[in-house]
Amino acid sequence: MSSLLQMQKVTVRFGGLVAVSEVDFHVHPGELVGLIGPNGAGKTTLFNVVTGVYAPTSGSVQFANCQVGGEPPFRITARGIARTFQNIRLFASLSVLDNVVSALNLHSKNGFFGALWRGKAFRAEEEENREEARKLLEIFGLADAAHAPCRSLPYGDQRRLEIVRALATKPRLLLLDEPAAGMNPTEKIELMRLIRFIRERFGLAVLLVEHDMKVVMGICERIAVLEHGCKIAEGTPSDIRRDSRVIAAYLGGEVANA
Amino acid sequence: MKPRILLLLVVAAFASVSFCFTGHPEASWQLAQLDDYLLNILLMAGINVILAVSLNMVNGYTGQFSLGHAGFMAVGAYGSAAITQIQGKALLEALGFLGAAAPVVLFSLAMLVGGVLAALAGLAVGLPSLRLKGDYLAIVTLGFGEIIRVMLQNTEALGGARGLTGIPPRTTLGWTWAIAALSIYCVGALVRSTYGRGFLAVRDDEIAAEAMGINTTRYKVTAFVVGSFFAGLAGALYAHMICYISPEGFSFMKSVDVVVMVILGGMGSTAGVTLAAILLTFLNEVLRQMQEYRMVAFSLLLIVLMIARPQGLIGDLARFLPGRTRLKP
Amino acid sequence: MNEFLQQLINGLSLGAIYALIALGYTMVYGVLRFINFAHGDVFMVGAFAGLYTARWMAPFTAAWPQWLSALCVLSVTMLLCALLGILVERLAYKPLRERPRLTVLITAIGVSQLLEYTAQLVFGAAPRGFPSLITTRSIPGLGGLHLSNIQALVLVVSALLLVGLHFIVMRTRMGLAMRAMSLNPTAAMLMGVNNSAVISFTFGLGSALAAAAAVFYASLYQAIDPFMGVMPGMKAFVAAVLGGIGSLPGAMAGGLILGVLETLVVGYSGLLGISPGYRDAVAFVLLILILLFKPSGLFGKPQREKV
Amino acid sequence: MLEIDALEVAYGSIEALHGITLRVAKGSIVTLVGSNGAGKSTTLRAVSGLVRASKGSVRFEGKDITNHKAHEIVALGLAHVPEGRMIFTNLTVLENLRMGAYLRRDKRAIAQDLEFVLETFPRLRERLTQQAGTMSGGEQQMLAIGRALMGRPTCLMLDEPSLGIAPLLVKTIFEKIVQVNRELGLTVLLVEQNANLALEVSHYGYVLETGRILLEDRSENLRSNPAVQAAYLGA
Repeated sequence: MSSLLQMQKVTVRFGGLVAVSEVDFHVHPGELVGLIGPNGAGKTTLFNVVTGVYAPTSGSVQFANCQVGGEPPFRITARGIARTFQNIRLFASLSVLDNVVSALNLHSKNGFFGALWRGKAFRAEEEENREEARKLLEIFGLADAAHAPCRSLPYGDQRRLEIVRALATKPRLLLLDEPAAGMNPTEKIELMRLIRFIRERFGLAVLLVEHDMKVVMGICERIAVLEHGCKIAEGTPSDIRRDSRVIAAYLGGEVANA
Repeated sequence: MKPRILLLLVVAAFASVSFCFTGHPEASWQLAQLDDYLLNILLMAGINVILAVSLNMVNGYTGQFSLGHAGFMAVGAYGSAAITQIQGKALLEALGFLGAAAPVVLFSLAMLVGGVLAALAGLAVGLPSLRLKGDYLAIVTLGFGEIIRVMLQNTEALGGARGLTGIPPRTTLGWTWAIAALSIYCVGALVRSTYGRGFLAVRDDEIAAEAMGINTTRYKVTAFVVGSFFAGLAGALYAHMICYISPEGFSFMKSVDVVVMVILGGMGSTAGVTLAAILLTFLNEVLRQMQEYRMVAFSLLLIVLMIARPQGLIGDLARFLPGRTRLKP
Repeated sequence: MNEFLQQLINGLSLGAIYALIALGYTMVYGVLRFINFAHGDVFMVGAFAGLYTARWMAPFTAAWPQWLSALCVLSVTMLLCALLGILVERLAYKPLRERPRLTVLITAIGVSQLLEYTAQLVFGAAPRGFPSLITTRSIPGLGGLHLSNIQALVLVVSALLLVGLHFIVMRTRMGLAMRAMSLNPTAAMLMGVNNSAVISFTFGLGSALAAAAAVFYASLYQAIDPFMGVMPGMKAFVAAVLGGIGSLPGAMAGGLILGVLETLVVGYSGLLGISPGYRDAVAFVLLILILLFKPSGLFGKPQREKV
Repeated sequence: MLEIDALEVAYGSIEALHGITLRVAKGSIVTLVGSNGAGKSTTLRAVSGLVRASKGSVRFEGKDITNHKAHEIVALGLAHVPEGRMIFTNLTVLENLRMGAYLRRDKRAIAQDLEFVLETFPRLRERLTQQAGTMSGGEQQMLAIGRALMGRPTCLMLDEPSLGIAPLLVKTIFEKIVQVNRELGLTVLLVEQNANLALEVSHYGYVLETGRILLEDRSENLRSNPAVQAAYLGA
């Protein structure tokens, strides 16, 4: 099976600091993959390379057989990679619905002149976009709040809205940056169910950066472990749990609890 | 359906009104019969509305902070004056076959040239400024505005520091307010669409906007180009209203005046900044006798406003106007 | 060659003045992360304060040696401006501590205009002469070069002020607190740093340096007016950005570089084929170039936004 | 030692705390648990003067410190290790530790305390001259705690010391917290996501939910409370 995302020998350097060093990594279509490691291990950096926030210093990043390393984020999103953020980044002055609509921009045909002329095709598409956004919100139980300002949503709903907004770009790979941060165990279980549901319903691959071992071990089919910018292990959750390097470097005695 | 009707109305008003009220100073039905003083205030108010609404496109809706609006206005003023004053005679002769309509056609052309030149200047400023944010961007736009001013000062063909005199009086109430309406329509129409949500997304969170597939660079440049196009038109109207322009009139102070209108009206509220522009124009006239105290009072007002009501004085009121979805700053 | 050296001397004395003003921008930016737009106008007030101080002190200091009375004028002016700087911060900026930077920037524009127009109201719009605190003489024995004693003093006293500033920032507790605040204000507060005191001190220090610059500037050019602070203020800001905003050595270097560059452009405008009127554009062109190619400046550290 | 009564805090129009009342006894470790947005960090920030309380009071060793300035509160011996550590990244480890003793002038005692901190966290000694920002998250957390200890506080507030740190180091850090509590008699108020761990080391615990206190009890009782187990311990 060919990979959806394929990273080869990716290195990222900031000045003298090597944040990610020669990492090989891949995600197959429809796969659920986790990326773990202590803070400063390079997870977020790697994530930012995939989404185009940083360009790799060396190495190649391929998505659906195209070289994407170094492309700007908006183009990478257009290719089918969407993401959420560790610290929620919704568009604060927009309503819940408009947050989703803004992400539909990518696949809209009407641009500058369409918006000025406001012709038939334009109005049809506007209606279509609103309808589509509403449908997405409905799937995630947010339709009732469609016209509320997004900041008025409770924390958990804001996280979900961020996922909805990412899905509106019609991705084939969804990147979730610490989605369980700040959730209690009940919410975490709910989140795990949600991630599985998204994968089935939208048929996409999910890459997860997460600290919470229970979440990562619970839903990921494959896990990669980073430390000091290097990949020190990769395998199924049970492989990772038993990997001596991972235990020494990261899990310590906690593994029994996880 | 509604917006298009509005657009048609605007265009119709633009064509008929402007044509009627130019060219024949003797015509008894001309609005210039209005008290000259009042007419001037009304013209200035319209020009200020265009300036404030267009700056709001950049500062309010797209979240970029430009302090160089007077520079774009200058480009429009000088660009249009180059057509009607410097090249005016020759061009009027060439348009002679149009008869009485020739000056009006020439003026339209001049405005268009002024607007397009300003838009190009906006492109030139917008492109390199994209790597900057917030206060740095403010300073760079200020710098661009000053560079434009210094260049005009040193260009003898455009009158240098002495300025340009003898610009034909062509600006009418019709032209001014039709263009003001056009600017309000354009900014409103742009923002209220799926495409236009991109401007607001860029303002709220650039990184997230980019991650949603929004080409933030393109949006920011577009905002600058649209904003400076209308600033250019305002400059053209201004030049053909007072018939004399000099680089000093387009200094950093003028940019600050427009910023004050936008802030008073509430950033990101077209209705608010329109009202603020009109209000400040009139206030300016009322306080003209107390010129020296006026500026002290305005600067104090700005400081107090920022401390007490940074969302602007009028922005909240605009919520009660019909048909506007208010956007929080 | 001689002409070039002459330009260099003129440029350096102008540059020293820019450097003194630039330090105020950079220090305030360091602790508060905002551009104090009104800083150039504090400089202007400094010039008027110098004028009135000199007049007021003249009867008392008539019998003193010139250097002593000049020093007195300089110190009193610096003190007055330090108070003004602290006052402005307390009244206008302090209520905005937690607000977005742009709100503060706009307020600063308001403060700038308030100072300008109030000065216009009080002192009149027409330029005023500035008294010679020290009789101008040319320093002999430099070949064909012209170096006035005022220029020399400007350079020497500026250098002394810079050394003093360096000592305050690097060796005193207040300096340590300033550095800690510029790195992480919250953490500094949790270490027991009184942030309001540090901010006041920073404003006072920066304003005092601007006042010194104003006395030098007015002594060199001998005319002052309510809008004289606008251009030097903006140019000093450019100098601060050129050096890397937040960096003290950067502000000094930036000021000197800008002063020399500007003087050279005017001096060689014929050779460059441009009008000397482009003098004021030099700083802005430079600003745009730096921000495009090295936004962190010569001495600044690049910053990445966290995602 | 620390008494918080009916404390309310609002960010703009959004209320973060709706009347929190809690007590921290001298020499004890007290923990606040709850999910994100429950108001745990806000409580600490209000106590240390980083945010203003709109209502209620905070008393420290009998003295009212409600809405006092942060630097005055530190001077009383109430130290706060903030969330995200907030070390001075561009300063060296030693300079960071010296900043911790900013308010003190007794050179000899400072030297002693430095020695104690370096004994407690040997890793810091190895890195004394290194720029603090280049250390790992766990080491930075140790530095942040060490820095707070340099002020010789009588009460230490810790905000999420385990956040983003390898599980391996989390254990060490919690051991150190218990150690300083025992050896110095230091009172500790601990805010922690990892409720399991927090309730294990603490004597008394409060459970916060959306700005209110839901439950309070001795830590071992909370750990065996089925409701807490279900919601926070993931049993």
